[in-house]
Amino acid sequence: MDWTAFLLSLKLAAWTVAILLPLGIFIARHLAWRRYPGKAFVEAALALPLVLPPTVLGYYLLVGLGRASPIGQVYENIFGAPLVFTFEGLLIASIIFNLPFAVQPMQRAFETISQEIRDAASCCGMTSWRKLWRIELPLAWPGIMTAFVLTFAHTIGEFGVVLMVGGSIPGETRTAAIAIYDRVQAFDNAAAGAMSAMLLVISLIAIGIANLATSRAGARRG
Amino acid sequence: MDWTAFLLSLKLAAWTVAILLPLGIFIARHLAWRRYPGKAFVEAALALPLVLPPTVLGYYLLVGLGRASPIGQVYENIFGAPLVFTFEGLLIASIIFNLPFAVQPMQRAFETISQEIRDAASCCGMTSWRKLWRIELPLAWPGIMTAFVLTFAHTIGEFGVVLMVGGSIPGETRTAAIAIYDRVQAFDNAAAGAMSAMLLVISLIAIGIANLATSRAGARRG
Amino acid sequence: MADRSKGLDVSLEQDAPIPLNARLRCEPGQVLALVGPSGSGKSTILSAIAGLRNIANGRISCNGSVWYDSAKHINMATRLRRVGFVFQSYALFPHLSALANVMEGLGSGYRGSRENRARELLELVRLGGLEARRPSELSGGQQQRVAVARALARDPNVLLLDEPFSSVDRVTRQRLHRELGHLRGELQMPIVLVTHDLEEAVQLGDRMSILHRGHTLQEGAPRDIMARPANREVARLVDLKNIFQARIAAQRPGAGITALVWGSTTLEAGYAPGFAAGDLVDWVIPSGRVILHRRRRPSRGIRENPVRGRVESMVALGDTVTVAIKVDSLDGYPLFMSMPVHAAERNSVAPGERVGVSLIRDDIHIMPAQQSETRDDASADI
Amino acid sequence: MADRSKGLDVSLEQDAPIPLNARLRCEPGQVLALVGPSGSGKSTILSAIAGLRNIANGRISCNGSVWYDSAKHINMATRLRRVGFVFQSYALFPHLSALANVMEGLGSGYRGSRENRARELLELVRLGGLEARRPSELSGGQQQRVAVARALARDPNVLLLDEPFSSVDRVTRQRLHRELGHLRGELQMPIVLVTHDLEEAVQLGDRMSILHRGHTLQEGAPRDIMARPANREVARLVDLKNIFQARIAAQRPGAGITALVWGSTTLEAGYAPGFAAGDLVDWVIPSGRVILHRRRRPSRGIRENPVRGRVESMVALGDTVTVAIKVDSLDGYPLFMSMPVHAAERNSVAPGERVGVSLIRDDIHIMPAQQSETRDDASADI
Repeated sequence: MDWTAFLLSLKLAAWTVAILLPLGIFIARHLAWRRYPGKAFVEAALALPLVLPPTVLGYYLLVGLGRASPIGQVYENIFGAPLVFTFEGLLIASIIFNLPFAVQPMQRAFETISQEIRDAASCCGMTSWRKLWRIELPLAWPGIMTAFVLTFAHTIGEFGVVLMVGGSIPGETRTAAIAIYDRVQAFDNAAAGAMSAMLLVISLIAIGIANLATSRAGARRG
Repeated sequence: MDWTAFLLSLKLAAWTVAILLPLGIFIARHLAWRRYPGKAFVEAALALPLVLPPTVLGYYLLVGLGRASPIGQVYENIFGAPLVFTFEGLLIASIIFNLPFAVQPMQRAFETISQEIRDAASCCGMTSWRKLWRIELPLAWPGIMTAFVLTFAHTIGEFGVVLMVGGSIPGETRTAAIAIYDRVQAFDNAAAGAMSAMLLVISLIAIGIANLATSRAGARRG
Repeated sequence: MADRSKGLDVSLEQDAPIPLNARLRCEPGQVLALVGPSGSGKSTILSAIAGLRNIANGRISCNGSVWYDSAKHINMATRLRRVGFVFQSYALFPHLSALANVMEGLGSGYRGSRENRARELLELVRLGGLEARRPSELSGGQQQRVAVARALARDPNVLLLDEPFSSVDRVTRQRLHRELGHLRGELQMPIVLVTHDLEEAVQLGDRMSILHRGHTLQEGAPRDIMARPANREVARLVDLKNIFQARIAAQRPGAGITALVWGSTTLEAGYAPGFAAGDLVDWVIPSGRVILHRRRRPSRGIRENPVRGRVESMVALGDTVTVAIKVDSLDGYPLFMSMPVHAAERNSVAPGERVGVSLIRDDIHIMPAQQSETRDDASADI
Repeated sequence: MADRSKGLDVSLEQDAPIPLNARLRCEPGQVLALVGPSGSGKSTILSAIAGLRNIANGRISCNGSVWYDSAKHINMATRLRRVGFVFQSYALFPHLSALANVMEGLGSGYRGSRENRARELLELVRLGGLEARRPSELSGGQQQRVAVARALARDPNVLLLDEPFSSVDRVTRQRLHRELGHLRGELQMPIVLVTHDLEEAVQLGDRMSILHRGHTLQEGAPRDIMARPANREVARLVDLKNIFQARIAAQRPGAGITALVWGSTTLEAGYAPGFAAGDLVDWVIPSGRVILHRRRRPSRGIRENPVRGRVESMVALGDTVTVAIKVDSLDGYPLFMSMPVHAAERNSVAPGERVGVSLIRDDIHIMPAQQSETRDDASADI
């Protein structure tokens, strides 16, 4: 059992969720309630990581963040170290490929909050900020919860992109999902089995929480 | 550019879609319109491949279909060859991990066909079969189209599961997504770039078709 | 007596999920209006007749053929029952043209003859020229006509209409009411109309069945039910305003009179058998049968049940004004009287004025007293 | 004249997305009913008053303060306008109790005093005891009351009601109508009520504004509008049945009479200035002002505009019967007369019978002729 890899996965998932959730709420509200030309295009771009092969996404991130790229050079000039094959590079990749997993459930949730409810909140004299905390977030809670667990579970499990962008550097970029592959390649089925079981349990818990949130929401609306 | 890998990806995607689409329609209609205890459990099980890390899914498929497993042994006794590290094994894995991508959009689409519409079809004297062809499939068409392109795109791009279950045997199990990884590992960025561009285009087309289908459906209902 | 083998016979009973205890009969060519508040089980009954939903216990037969019999485990499939069903939302197939929608109702026969018949049906509902339009390109009223044409395409044994006028505006609704009136003359089948709108039921129904919480409370000719409701609950459902309690003072069958004590007044009503002096009863009178005593000259009705009081409020609606009168001898609910606006003006009826009215004897209808569940409902909902 | 600085003044104009050309005024303590078919822009106007939606050109002011002025680029935020808005769907916050819903309307002040005030308001709408319930645990009528209490919690400058009675059944609706009647006596603010239900508007509105396709067609007291509609379109919208065309025969201002040629009959109407002999006009008469000639004895009205015809059909509803009369001298639409059921019975009015009626002179209302767009509408929808 590779505890270092497992803890690294948890750390990556925690950071991804911490950054992606507020960002996702902002984008999801925007997509749920605004109409403008080109919105379909934005939605399609957001959905791209869902259908793009992980190795393709990984390849472009490698090229886009690599030492030869403008972003990679700026980063290296400031921090004195390259972005790819580091935890920071992995985090950026993780945020990008998780965007649709975070945004889509929240967008669906915000879409269920009717215009009339939001108008009623305005007529109650609420500021945008109070509306967000008192009305929108509580009502979108099931979707936010689903986004949270999906993002968390998906980050822990992502394999292709992580392998491409991060390589498999122990303690830095070798996550649990990659460690499983390594162990299988090394015919260490016992270790691979233990880690697979661990991740399976996490996935089951994630699905359980997501379903619970959804069915609670259904019951309240019922 | 590894044309063999690319053609293999297309072949895998075509077979997956051909088997999964009818199966998915059956499951999706069932989930959309029936209520029974334990339905939430079935839905959760179906969604599992969405959150399960590809390497974990791959590991369990490897164990479940491997030469030591009952399924693997039965298969080897009948066909004289093992199931894992073959195209057939890959196909089974592909169908399993694509189930949610095929079922969920179709389920959403069938859910939009109201009970009254289906009752009206019964009152028109239609048999179940005629109802399916004349009413249900035409009305669920956008969702079926979305399921089709998502499954196709996802099969072409899948990396982790394929690598675990299929290995990377040229002409048999080395798909385009895996070939990209191989090329990057071999520092053959030109080949990796060309294949990435190819898969990117396929993904964009897939998203375009899915969006078109969805917006057409919206317009018709508008 | 009508031929019992013709027409529709329904009896349904169950406890859950929706409690039901309903019995209906509808002759060919007759419109039976099923009336009740929402949640009273009207649509459930219609679905059961069509075979779209099964009820625990019951029997449904039409034109001598048994469609459903829980005791004998008979349950004919919907498509074999040949029912014409017009759904509340019309439930047109959104991807098909008006013509194709009607053609689906004609089954799977030879295409050319189906198309001709569908065109005829669309002509019948006056939609000629709009055959190629999709449902989304038709107005609400037009969609409803397509739904009717599609239902008739089945050459149905029974026509079921589930609140078919509820989704159109009032002007269109009146036009569609007239259309249905014309159409039904040509249809020799039982027609069951579900509605929560009493006016509609009275206007369109040959018979009316009052449903409440799944129970048939009363069935009969609409005007009969409105003049002689079975109990306080029916009276309330048919929107009678004057529902009061009283005690039987005396029974005088010889004179054709039942005397009532109402507050401190004694009223004479048409003889109502089955009650004894001292019984507590409910009684009603339509607000149109409370007749104003004219100021200047005595009128024919003045000697019947004179009551005096003060005008509490007046609500004019169209040409009719409804006057609420606080009766002198009575605490509590006012007595309502409706009259033409010009008559109220001519007789200077105005809020605060004192008036005398007569309650027409034969229009006082006496019912067994019902401990008013109604009142509890009301306060629960308030 | 009312103080112009008090009350609500609205004028709105735009071409797209929804064409609007509306002008409203509502005094404090007054109920202005905005009536029109669906799609006439009623709800849009309400949203504009609340500041939830912006209209291209217009001005909205309330109690002397300008809320919106497109010319001066003034647009006060919704939360600063202090409007009480009762939405059609009530729009209660589903995750909060009735009490918490009302408290949200009270702003973000000290919790204890807000809670006390919210309890008072729930008492006011008679929901004491149900404070802890979620909206989903309340009936439709109760939800509506919570919405009213929440709207009043703002201590609003104006109360906006968007079809507040459309989602409850008829019995509950009547009860809520009475409640609103009681409540408004205590509210010294302008109240704008949007409804597509004419009866509701007449019953609850002090003034009524008729909207059609975004245009204010007429504004005035409900009974005035119903007796003297501005044109054929308004007449149709307020559900007058007797709308006819005629030609001015002569103007006799001295006698107070305008004579009309209608078919082959000449009618005398109350003097209508502004028309010349020969002009084509539309005219209406309420069906209640068509008076039956009694069989046995002549009545007071008999000399006014006698018309003879044959009863075509009769529709009884409650205590009133509407009789359609095919007029002898006229092709086309029948003349409608409404009368109490007992009067029809007493005078043996029945389908096929010949009757004589009088059209009360002063109730004939003459309007400029309108090339009936209406008729085209109708055929398009049929």
